[in-house]
Amino acid sequence: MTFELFMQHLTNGISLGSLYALIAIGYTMVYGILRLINFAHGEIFMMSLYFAFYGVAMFAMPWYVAFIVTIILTCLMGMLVERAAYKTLRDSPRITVMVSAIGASFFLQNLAVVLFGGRPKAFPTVGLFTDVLKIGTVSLQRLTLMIPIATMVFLWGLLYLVNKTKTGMAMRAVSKDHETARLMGVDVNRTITITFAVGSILAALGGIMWGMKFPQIQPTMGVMPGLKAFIAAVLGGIGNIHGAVIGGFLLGIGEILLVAFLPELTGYRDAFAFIMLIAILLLKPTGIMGEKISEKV
Amino acid sequence: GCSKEEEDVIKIGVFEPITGANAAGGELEVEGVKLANKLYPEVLGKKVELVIADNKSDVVEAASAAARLVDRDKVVAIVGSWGSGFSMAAGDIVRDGKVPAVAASATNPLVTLDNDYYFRVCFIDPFQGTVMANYAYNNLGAKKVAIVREVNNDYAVGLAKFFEDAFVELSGDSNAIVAVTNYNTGDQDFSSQLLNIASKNPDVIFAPGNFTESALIIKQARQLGIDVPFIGGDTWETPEFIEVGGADVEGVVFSTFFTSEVPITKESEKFLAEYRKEYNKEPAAVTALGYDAYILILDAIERAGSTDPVKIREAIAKTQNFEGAAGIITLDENGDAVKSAVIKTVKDGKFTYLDTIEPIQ
Amino acid sequence: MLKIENLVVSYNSIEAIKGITLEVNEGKIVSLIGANGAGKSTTLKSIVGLVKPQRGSITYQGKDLLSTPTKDMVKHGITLVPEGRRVFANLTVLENLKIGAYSRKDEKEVQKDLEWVYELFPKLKERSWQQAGTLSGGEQQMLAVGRGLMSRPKLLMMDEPSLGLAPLIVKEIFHIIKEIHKQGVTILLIEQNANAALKISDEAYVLETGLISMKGKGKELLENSDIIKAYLGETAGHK
Amino acid sequence: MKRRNLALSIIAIALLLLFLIFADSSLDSYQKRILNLCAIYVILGLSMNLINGFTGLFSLGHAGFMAVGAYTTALLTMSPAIKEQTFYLEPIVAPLANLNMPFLPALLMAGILSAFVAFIIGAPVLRLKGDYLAIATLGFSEIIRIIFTNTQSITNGSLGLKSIPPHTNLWWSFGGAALTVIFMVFLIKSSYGKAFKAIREDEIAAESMGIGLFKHKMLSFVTGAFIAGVGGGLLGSLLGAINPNMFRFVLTFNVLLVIVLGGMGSITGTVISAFVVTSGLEYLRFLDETIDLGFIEIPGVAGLRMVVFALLLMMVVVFFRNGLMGTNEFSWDKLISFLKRKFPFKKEVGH
Amino acid sequence: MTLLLKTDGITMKFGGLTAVKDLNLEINQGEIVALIGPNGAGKTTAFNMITGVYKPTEGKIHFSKKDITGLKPHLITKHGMARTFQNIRLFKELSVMDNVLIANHLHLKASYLESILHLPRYRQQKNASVKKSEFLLERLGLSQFKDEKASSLPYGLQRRLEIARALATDPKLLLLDEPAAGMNPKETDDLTHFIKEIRDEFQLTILLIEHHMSVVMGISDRIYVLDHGITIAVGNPQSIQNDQKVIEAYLGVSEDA
Ligand SMILES: Nc1ncnc2c1ncn2[C@@H]1O[C@H](COP(=O)(O)OP(=O)(O)OP(=O)(O)O)[C@@H](O)[C@H]1O
Ligand SMILES: Nc1ncnc2c1ncn2[C@@H]1O[C@H](COP(=O)(O)OP(=O)(O)OP(=O)(O)O)[C@@H](O)[C@H]1O
Ligand SMILES: [Mg+2]
Ligand SMILES: [Mg+2]
Repeated sequence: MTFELFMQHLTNGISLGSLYALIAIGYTMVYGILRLINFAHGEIFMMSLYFAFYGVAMFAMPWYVAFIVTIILTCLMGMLVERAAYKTLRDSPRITVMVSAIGASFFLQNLAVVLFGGRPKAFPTVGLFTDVLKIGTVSLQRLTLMIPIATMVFLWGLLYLVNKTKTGMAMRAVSKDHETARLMGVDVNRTITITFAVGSILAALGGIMWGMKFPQIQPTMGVMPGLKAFIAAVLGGIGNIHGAVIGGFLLGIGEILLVAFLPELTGYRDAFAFIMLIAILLLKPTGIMGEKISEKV
Repeated sequence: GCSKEEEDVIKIGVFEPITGANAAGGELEVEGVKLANKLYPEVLGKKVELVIADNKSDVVEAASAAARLVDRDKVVAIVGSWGSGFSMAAGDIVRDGKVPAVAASATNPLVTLDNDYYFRVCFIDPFQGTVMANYAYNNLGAKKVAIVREVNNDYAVGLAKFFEDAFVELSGDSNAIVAVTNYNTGDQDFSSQLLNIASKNPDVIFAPGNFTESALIIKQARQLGIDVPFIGGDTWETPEFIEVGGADVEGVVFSTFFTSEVPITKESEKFLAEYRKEYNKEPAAVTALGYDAYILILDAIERAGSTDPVKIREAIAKTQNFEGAAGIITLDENGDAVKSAVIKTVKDGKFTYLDTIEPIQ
Repeated sequence: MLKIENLVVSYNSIEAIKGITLEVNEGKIVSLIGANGAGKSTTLKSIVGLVKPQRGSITYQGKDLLSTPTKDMVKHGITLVPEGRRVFANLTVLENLKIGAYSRKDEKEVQKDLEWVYELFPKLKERSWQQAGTLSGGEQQMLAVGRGLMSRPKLLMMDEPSLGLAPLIVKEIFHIIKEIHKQGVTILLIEQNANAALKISDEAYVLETGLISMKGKGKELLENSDIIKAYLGETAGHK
Repeated sequence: MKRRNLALSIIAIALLLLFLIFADSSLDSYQKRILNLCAIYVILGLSMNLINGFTGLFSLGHAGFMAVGAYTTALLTMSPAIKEQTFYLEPIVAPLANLNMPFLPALLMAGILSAFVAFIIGAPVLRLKGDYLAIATLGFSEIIRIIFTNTQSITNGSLGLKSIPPHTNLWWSFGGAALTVIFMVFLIKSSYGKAFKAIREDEIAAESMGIGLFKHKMLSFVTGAFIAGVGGGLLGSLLGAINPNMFRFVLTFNVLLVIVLGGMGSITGTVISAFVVTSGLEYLRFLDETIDLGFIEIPGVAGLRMVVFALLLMMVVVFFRNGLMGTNEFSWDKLISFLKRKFPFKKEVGH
Repeated sequence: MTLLLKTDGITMKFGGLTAVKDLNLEINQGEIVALIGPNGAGKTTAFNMITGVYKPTEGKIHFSKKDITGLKPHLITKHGMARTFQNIRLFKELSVMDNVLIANHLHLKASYLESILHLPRYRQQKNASVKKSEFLLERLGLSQFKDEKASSLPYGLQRRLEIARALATDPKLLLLDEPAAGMNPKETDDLTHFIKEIRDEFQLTILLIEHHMSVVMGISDRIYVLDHGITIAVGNPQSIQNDQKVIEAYLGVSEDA
C-alpha cells in the first residue's frame, strides 16, 4: 500500500470515526446519567435528518436556518421521548426500561415510515461543506476536515458542562441516587430532561453532518449508525465522555483499516465492530476509559 | 368460509415489505399494484379488492402474512414480494394453499424452483448477469472488472456470481475479475472498499445492489477521485438513485426491464401516462413490474373465466406474449418470465435508453 | 416548628405507621428511639415527602408539608441525613459537599460553610478529592452529615448517624450534634444508641411498631426502668 | 390437597390434548401457523427467561442461538437433492451434502450445537456484567449472523435455505412447549434453580455462599441456548425457508418482549405472554388494511400496525412494570382461592 | 490448640491507597477474635481478602494449613469459611427458607441432570438440606418467617438470617462484619450471648469486626487493632483497653462507653 493511499484511508477513518464519536457522546451521556441504553437515540438522529430535509427541501429555508430549526425540533423531540417512554418508568427494573426504549425506537422508525414513506430521500447538501478538496493525491470533502474539529469542540463543551457546572454536578448526582439528589434540592426530572435535550442536540448535530457526508435519508438509517455509535460508547467505557470519543475514533479508523489491509474480509466489516468490542471488553471489562467497578462490600 | 355478499368482490393479496429494512422496495411495488388496480378495478364483472399484507421485511412475519392472505382473506392470487427471501418464505404456503403468487421483481431462481404456484413477471438473474457481462466486454471494452456487492442481499450475490461467470467465459481470462468486495445493507461508508478495488485498476466496476446504497457508492467513488465506469442491475432505476447520486451518477450503465422512452407496448404507454399523472415523477422499473403482476393475474382470471385459484394458476402458467407495461411476458416451464432486457444510462439527470437485449432462447 | 398529627403510612398492605402525633419545637434536640422496624425512618421519610402518607398532616412553621415536593424541602430549611449514608459514590468528597448546598445562591457563605464543615471533619478535608464511593463506612457517614450541614438547615433530621462508627467518632458525632445545635439548628434525631441520644435530647419519643409508646424529657426517659429494660440493656444500668 | 391438584393437572392436560386434536383437524393452516408460532415462542421465551429472568444475566444473544439451531435442523433434514438445488451458486461442502436424518435427532443436534456455541461464547463473555454482557452477547449474535452470511458453501449465504421439510406441526410445537415448561418447572425448583436465582439477587453474596458464579452462569447460559436452538429448529422447519437476515436483533427483541411482558422470572407469565404477543401482532393487521365500516371506508395506512404495536407495547410496559405476572407462578391453590374470593357464594364441587 | 487461619503479611492497595498493610492474623480453633479499628482502617478489606472477594496485592493466606490465597470466594467457602456482610446482602426477593437452602447448594453431590430430574440421589440430599435448614431457622428463631420474603424482615432479623445462612454452609470459621450495627444496646447484649452460644453449639471459630465495645470486650479471646491499615496492637481485651495507642486512635478517653 502506498503512503498516499494509506493517508487517504486514514483521513476517511478519522472522519467516519469522529461521526461515530459525536453520536456516541449522546448515548454515553444519557447512559451515564440514567444508566439507560437509550435505544431511541439512533432514531432521534434519523428524525433530525428528516427535519433538516423538510426544512430545506420543502419549506425552502436557507440551510443555516433549517439547521437551527432542526436542532431545536430534535431537542424537543428528545425531551418528548424521555417524557413518554422513560419518565413513568423511573423506578422500574432496568430491563423494563430497556424494552420501553426499544419500543420507542420502533415507534419512531415506523412513524417515520408512515409519515415520510419508506423510500429514501436525497439530503440537501451545502457546497460550503461538501466541496471536494485535493491535497496532493488525497482528495477529501471539506466536511472531512470539519467533522473532527467540530467533534472536539462539542466534546470540550460537554466536558465543561458535566464537570464544571452545577447542572453537570446535579446530573452526576442524579445518575447515582434519585432520592438523595431530591433531598439535596436537585430537581431530578428537570436534570434528566436537560440531559436528554443535550444528548438530542448532539444527535442533531451529528445527524446534519452525517447527512451531508452520506446524503441519503430513510427511516431505517438510524439503526446502523446508532448501533455503531453505541458500540463506540461501550468500547470507550459507557458513561465516560472521553471514552465515547476514543471509542468512536477507534471504531471508525479500525473498520476502515481492516478493510484496507484485509480486503478479503470486507463481508465481515460489521462483525469487526463487535469483535473489537468483545476483545476490548475482555481485556478491560468496563471499556477503555470505564471506571473499574470493584464493588466495595 | 365466503359469505354471499363477498361473492361480488375478488380479493387479490399484495404481499410486500411495508415496514422494516426493505420498506423502500415494498413501497415501489405497491405503487404499481395500486395504480393497476385503479385502472383495472374489475374482472369478470366483479370488483377487485386489494388486501395488503405487510411482511415487515422479516421472514417469520412473511410466512404468517402469506398464510393469512391464503387462509383468512381467501385471496384468489397474490402479488409479491419484493425480496426473494420473503417470496421464498411464502413458497410452501401458497403451494399448499393452492393459491398462485406472482412476484414482481424477485429475481432469485430459487423462488419459482419446484413450486408450481409461484410465478414472476421479471427475468431472472442469470440472464441479467449475462447481459451486463456482454455489455461490459463488448460495448465498454473492459478486460478487468471489479465487483462491489451487497453481501447480505441474495439478489446482489446471485447477480454478481452470474456476471462473474459470464464475464470470465467471454474474456477467456480466469483472472478477469480483479476484485470482489462486499458491503452490508444499511452501510453508508464505502470509502475503504472503493479505494481497495480502485488500486487494482479495473476498467469497469460492477455494483449490483440496492439503489439506496449504490448511489452513495458511486458518489463516494467520485469524491475519492475514482472515475472508473460503474455498471449495475435493474434495482438502480429509481428516481432516488439520481436524486442522491446527482452529477456523480452521470454515465453509469445498468440493465433493466423496460424503458419509458421507447415504450415497448401499448400498456407501457398507458402505465407511463397514468403514473406520471398520479405521482408526478418517473416510475421505477419495479413499479412497472408490480403493475404487470397485477394485470397478468387479472388477465389470467379472465382467461380462466373463474375465480377458482387453481384454475387461475393454470391460466397464469399458460401466459404467452402478454403485453405488460415492462415488456412482453412469456412464462417458461418454471414460471419465470422470458423477456427482453433494456440497457440504460444516466444522462443529464435522466435515465436514457441505450439498447434492448433479446432473451437467449 | 414541626408538627405531625395522626400520621398513618403504609407500604402496600403493611401499615408501618399507625397514627402518630409528635412535635418538634424550635431550637430543641428531639430524638426518636425504638426497635428495628418500628417506623422511625418511615416517619422521617414522610416528612420530606419520600413516602406518601395515607392519612394525617405534617406542618412546618404552619406550612403544609405534604404538598411540598421533596426537592423544595431544603429551600424551607429542612434537611434529612438519610439512613445508610447515601453519599454520591461517583462524586468527589468536595462535590458531595457542594451538592449539599445545591439550592443555595450565596456563594461566599457556602464557601464559609465549607470551611466550617472541614473544620468539624478534618478527615474530609484530607480526602476532599477522593471519590466518595471508596471511603470507608465511617468516612461516608461523616460526609453525609457534612453534606447535610452544607444546606444550612434550620431543621436537621438525622437517621442513625452513629451507625457503624468507631467509638471515638460516635463521640465526635454527638459532640458535633451539640455543636450544631448551639448554632441554633433544630435537630430531630433517630438513634439506636439510645443512651447517648437521650443524654443530649431535650425531648424524646419512643416508637413501637408504628405507635408512640412513650414520650418525655430525654433525661427522664434515661432513668425510666421500662426504657432501660427494653433499649438500654443490662450494661447501661451500671456504667 | 395434593391429590386434588394432581387431578386438576391431569384434567388440564387432557383438555389441552383435546384442543390439539380439534385444532389439528379443523383449524385452517393460517390459524395453525399462528398457534405453532405461539408455542415456539413459549419455548424461546422460556429459554431466554432462564438466562435473563432467573439467572439475571443480561443476555441479548438469542437470535444467534436460534440461527445455529435453525440452520442445523434445516441442513440435517433437507434431502441431498434439495440441497444441491438450493446451493446453486456455490456447492455445499462435502460432509454436509449427504447428511440426512429424521427430525427428532436433527432437533437434538440443533440444541447441542447451539449449546456448544454458547459454551464457546460464554467462556469469555460471562465474565462481563450487566449492560456490558448485554452488548457483548448481542455482538456475538450479530457475528454469528454475519458469518452465516459469508459462508456461502455451508449456509448458502444470503440466498438462504428453502424447501426445508415442514415437520413442525402442532404436535411438535406444543409437545416441545409442554416439555420445556415441565423441564423449567423442575429446574427452577431444584437446588440449581435456587442457585441461579441467588446469582440474580446478589452475585457477591451467592459466591460467598459457595456458589461458583462462572460454572452456574455457564450452566444456565448453555441450557438456555440448548432450548433456544431447538426452538430455532422448530421455527425454521415451520417456515420452510430461512436466511441470515431473519436472525437480526429484532428477533431477539421479540423474545425479550415476551418475557418482559410476561414477567421476568415467571414461567407462567412467559407462557401467557407468548400467546398474547404473537397473536396480538396478527390481530393488529387490520390496521394496515382498508377497514370497511359499511357506510365509510377507512383506507388502510401501510405501516400503521407497527406504529400502534410499538405504542401498545410501551403502554403495557409502563402500566405493568414487572410484567403481567411479576415473578409469580400459577398454582391451582392460588387459582382456587382467587375464584373463591371472586365468587364467594359458589361452593366448590367434589374433590 | 490448632491454628486455623493464618495470614502472612497480606497487603491490599487500591491505586495509591494502601488499605491494609502487612497484616498477620493468627486464629486458633475455637477462638473468638475481634478486629477493631477506626473507620477506614481496613477491617472490611481484610475480610474481603480472607474470603476471596479481593485478591491480596501481597502476602499469603493459609486456612486449615492450605494456601487459599487468590482462590475464588466460593472455593474458600467450600473449604469451610463463611461470612456476613457489613451492608446486609440477603437474596432479597427470595423466601427466608430459600436463603438458607441456597447455602446448602455447595454440598450438593447430585449432578445437574440428576437435580433437574429429581432423581433419588438428589431427593435424598434435598430432604437432608431442608431438614438442616429448618433446624437452623428454628435455632435462630426465624421459623415463623420461613415463607416470607427476606426483604420484608425487620433489620435485626435480617442480620440474624445472614448468620443462619452462613451457618448453613457448615463453616469452621465464621466471619461477622459488624453484626451489631443498627442494634440498640439491649439487642446488642442479646447478640453477644448469641454469638457465644453458636460458637459452642456449632464448634465455630469466629472472627468479628465490631464497633460496639460491649460486644468486643465481652466475648473476644483476642483482639487485633488496625489503624490506617497497620496493625497497631494485638492482645486480650484487658490489654487492648489500656493500650495508649488504641485509646488515642480508636477508643477515645473513656467516659461512658
Ligand atoms: N419500601 C418498603 N416496602 C415495604 N415495607 C417497608 C419499606 N420500608 C420499610 N418497610 C417496613 O416498614 C416498617 C418500618 O420501617 P422503618 O424503616 O421505618 O423502621 P425503622 O424504625 O427505621 O427501623 P431501623 O431501626 O431498622 O432503621 C418495617 O416493618 C419495614 O419492614
Ligand atoms: N474497592 C475499593 N476501592 C478503593 N478504595 C477502597 C475500596 N475498598 C476500600 N477502600 C478504602 O480502603 C480503606 C479501608 O476500607 P475498609 O472498608 O476496609 O474500612 P473499615 O475498616 O471496614 O471501616 P468501617 O469500620 O468504617 O467499615 C478506606 O479508606 C476505603 O476508602
Ligand atoms: Mg431506620
Ligand atoms: Mg467495614
